[in-house]
Amino acid sequence: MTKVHQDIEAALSCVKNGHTLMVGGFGLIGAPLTLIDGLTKKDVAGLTVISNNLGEKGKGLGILLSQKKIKKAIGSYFTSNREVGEFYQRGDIDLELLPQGTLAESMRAGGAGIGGYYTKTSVGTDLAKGKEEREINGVTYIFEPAIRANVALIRAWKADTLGNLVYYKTARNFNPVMATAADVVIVEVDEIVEPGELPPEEIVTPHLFVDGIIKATKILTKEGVIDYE
Amino acid sequence: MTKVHQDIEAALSCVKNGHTLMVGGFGLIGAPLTLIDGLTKKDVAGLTVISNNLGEKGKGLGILLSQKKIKKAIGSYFTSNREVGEFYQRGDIDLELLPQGTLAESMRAGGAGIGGYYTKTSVGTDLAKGKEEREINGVTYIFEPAIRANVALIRAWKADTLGNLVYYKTARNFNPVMATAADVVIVEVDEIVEPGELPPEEIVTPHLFVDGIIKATKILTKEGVIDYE
Amino acid sequence: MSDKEQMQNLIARRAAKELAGPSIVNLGIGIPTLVSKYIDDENVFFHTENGLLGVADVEEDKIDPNLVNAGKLPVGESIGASFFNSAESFAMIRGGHIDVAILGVLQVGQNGEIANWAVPGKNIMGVGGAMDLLVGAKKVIVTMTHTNKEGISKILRECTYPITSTRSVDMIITELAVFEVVEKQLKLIELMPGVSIEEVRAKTEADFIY
Amino acid sequence: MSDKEQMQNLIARRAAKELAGPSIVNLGIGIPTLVSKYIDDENVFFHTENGLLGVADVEEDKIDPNLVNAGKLPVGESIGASFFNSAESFAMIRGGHIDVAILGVLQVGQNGEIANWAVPGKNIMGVGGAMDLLVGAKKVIVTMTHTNKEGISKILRECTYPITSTRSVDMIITELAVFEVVEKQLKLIELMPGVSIEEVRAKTEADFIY
Repeated sequence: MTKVHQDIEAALSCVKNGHTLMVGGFGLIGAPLTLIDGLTKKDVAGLTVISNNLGEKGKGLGILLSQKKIKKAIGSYFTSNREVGEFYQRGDIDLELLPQGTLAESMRAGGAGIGGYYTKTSVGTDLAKGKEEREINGVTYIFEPAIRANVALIRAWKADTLGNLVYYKTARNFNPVMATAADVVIVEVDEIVEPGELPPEEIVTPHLFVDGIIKATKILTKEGVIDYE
Repeated sequence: MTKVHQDIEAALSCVKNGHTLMVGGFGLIGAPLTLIDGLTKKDVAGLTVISNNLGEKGKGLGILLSQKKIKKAIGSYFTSNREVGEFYQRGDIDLELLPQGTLAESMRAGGAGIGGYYTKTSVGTDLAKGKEEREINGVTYIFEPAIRANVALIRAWKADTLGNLVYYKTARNFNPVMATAADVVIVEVDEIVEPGELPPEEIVTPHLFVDGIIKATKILTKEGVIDYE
Repeated sequence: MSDKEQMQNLIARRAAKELAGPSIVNLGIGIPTLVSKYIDDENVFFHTENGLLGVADVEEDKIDPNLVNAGKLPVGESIGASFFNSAESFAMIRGGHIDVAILGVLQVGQNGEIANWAVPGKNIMGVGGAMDLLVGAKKVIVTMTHTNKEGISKILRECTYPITSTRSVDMIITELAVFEVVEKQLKLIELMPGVSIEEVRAKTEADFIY
Repeated sequence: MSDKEQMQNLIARRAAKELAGPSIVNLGIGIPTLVSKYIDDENVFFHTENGLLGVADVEEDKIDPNLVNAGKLPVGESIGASFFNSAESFAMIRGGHIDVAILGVLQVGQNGEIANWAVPGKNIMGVGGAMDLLVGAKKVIVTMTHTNKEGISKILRECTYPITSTRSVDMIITELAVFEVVEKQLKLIELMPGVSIEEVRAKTEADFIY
């Protein structure tokens, strides 16, 4: 058995029209740039994308947006891509804005078999409108439901061939959480190693969360995203 | 500033009568044996102890029970210490039994600013009696409130002097979760190292969770618990 | 091996046949622990709820007191193993990331519900991870002796002890037979070697399809 | 430095005086980012919600594109730093593990409530971690220019933009003055060098105690 894919089409064969996708990254940092690039070349439509933001205009998920493959986005900070606003004005995209901590926590709940939870965050603000309030020990919370996806596309630093993952610096961000909360999890990595090379105490994402692995060919550098062979 | 305590009395000065304590460990594995031993020598009473179990008779938390310092225990498996049953029969201790996953999740919620959450676990069983049910997307869940403590006593493998922690094998168990969910967190460790010696990507408990550190003098071996200088 | 051990190993060996990689398997205390001995598929990975994926057997001279399974018995770690905390471990269980759980029980009802954590009239003292595994594992297999020490059926019309979950298990393996649970009904799918259907009927209180 | 940069640095330097170790501090985007320049206390640790405790300055030639703060600007890591995921990072924030958050705002009301994420009439497009920091940090300090580009007070009787939280901030630092929020009322506690109380009154719409 191997989870390692040799080509991007095979890695992305799990993505179907109308799917909900989680896509890792904080902006371009830690985003699965290779898998996103593959999506821009794949004939797929009507996607719901759960990601902190939709990249920048013409970069990362921004390309997918321009291609009108995204019908809905759930995230915390769409401001980084001004094209999102233009699409929204024209009614070409649905948006669901969540506080960044709520976004992360709802995914964690989805991956952990928790149906929903109560958070203090956003109580009394416009983002809590229509949400159920509950007082617990004298503090007001709102209910937030768990979030799951059909497919999570994430990025890690190293994977062993079983699918154990470790992450690099702040490129970790949403990736380990998304790895827990989707039916199928595909990861792109800088390096693929043999089982045993990642010390058991240092593994961040155990292999039971990971379904497919591909070597990254798009790399974020100081000068921008480059192709890497 | 140093968080490192030289003597056990100073490390335990934060524990007061009537406090709720979280105590790490799965049985004796990963239990803070040195801090527990310190508690058996401290004049303190009326404690509520949150821990997976209450050690074994005459070992670990079992000693504290025999000394009648524990008025209530919250855990998932008291069966390992038959004295717990005797105390319970006589009305000398209150018990709250939670499924192990619910115990861990409620502590995580307490440390994460979550007021409570919905879990499928125990729905329809005696342990769900009196608990609120809620259907979410066609699945029945029960509500569980977050748990916090005044003090958490935990065990790790290595600490740097800032309080960053890493754990050893299955001695990790409840310790990292408890580190997040108490007002004061005291850790005993096998080894204290300088900041920078634990790689930033490998730290399991960042130092912001840790208030006090002490070198362990009680060690679990194949032959049982021994004193170590 | 004593007769009891032989019986336990018979059940464990049969349970092992149900496991094929790739899969993530959680083994309970007692007979389930024996199952791993009979697995020779490197893509069957054992999870233990106290925080390890990649449980392996350990030789006597390599025992580490801080490396144990959920029964607090010494184990080893396989190549590619990982450690995690209790909240993460049960997030895996509840979150549907465990393919198969193999559990011991006190009783099974003919609807497939089990009782394995409490006995009426005794203090309710321990539950551990049983309820989490029942709601979370994709498939649950029960391994058990068919009758208790008094020779009375443990496969009942209805559990008389407190149930562990309203979720029915998927399969029951005893020293006499193998049952599947289909739409909350027991279906005998296999007799163990040398066992007659009459013997199973005589020792089973529950109704079952055959 | 431009006049604007000088003003921003004046505010940041004053905010830095509020920080003494041991403490865990989260710095927002804009003026707050400048605060770390003025901290020389090794027990003040900077947290950034994208997953790093131990944010440090970075030299131009050591920039790593995968090491950034919440504003996606390149940073360094201090000795003893640690990385964690977004759920863990916000668990720290909501769970009360951050001592001080320093934030920029669009408006402050005289009850200490702030607005810093949305403008009426524009699409509501981004909120980031602001709401989490407001409910979670033990102390919240606002650093801001006293007036907007048109010279109009940003410290108002009531926020006209959507509020970020019903929790009042604890302190407001501008280029003109420092206010504490006491029982949902503004209290001027300090005039910046060369600033008169008349100037503050003239440029502040909100009522405040002095």
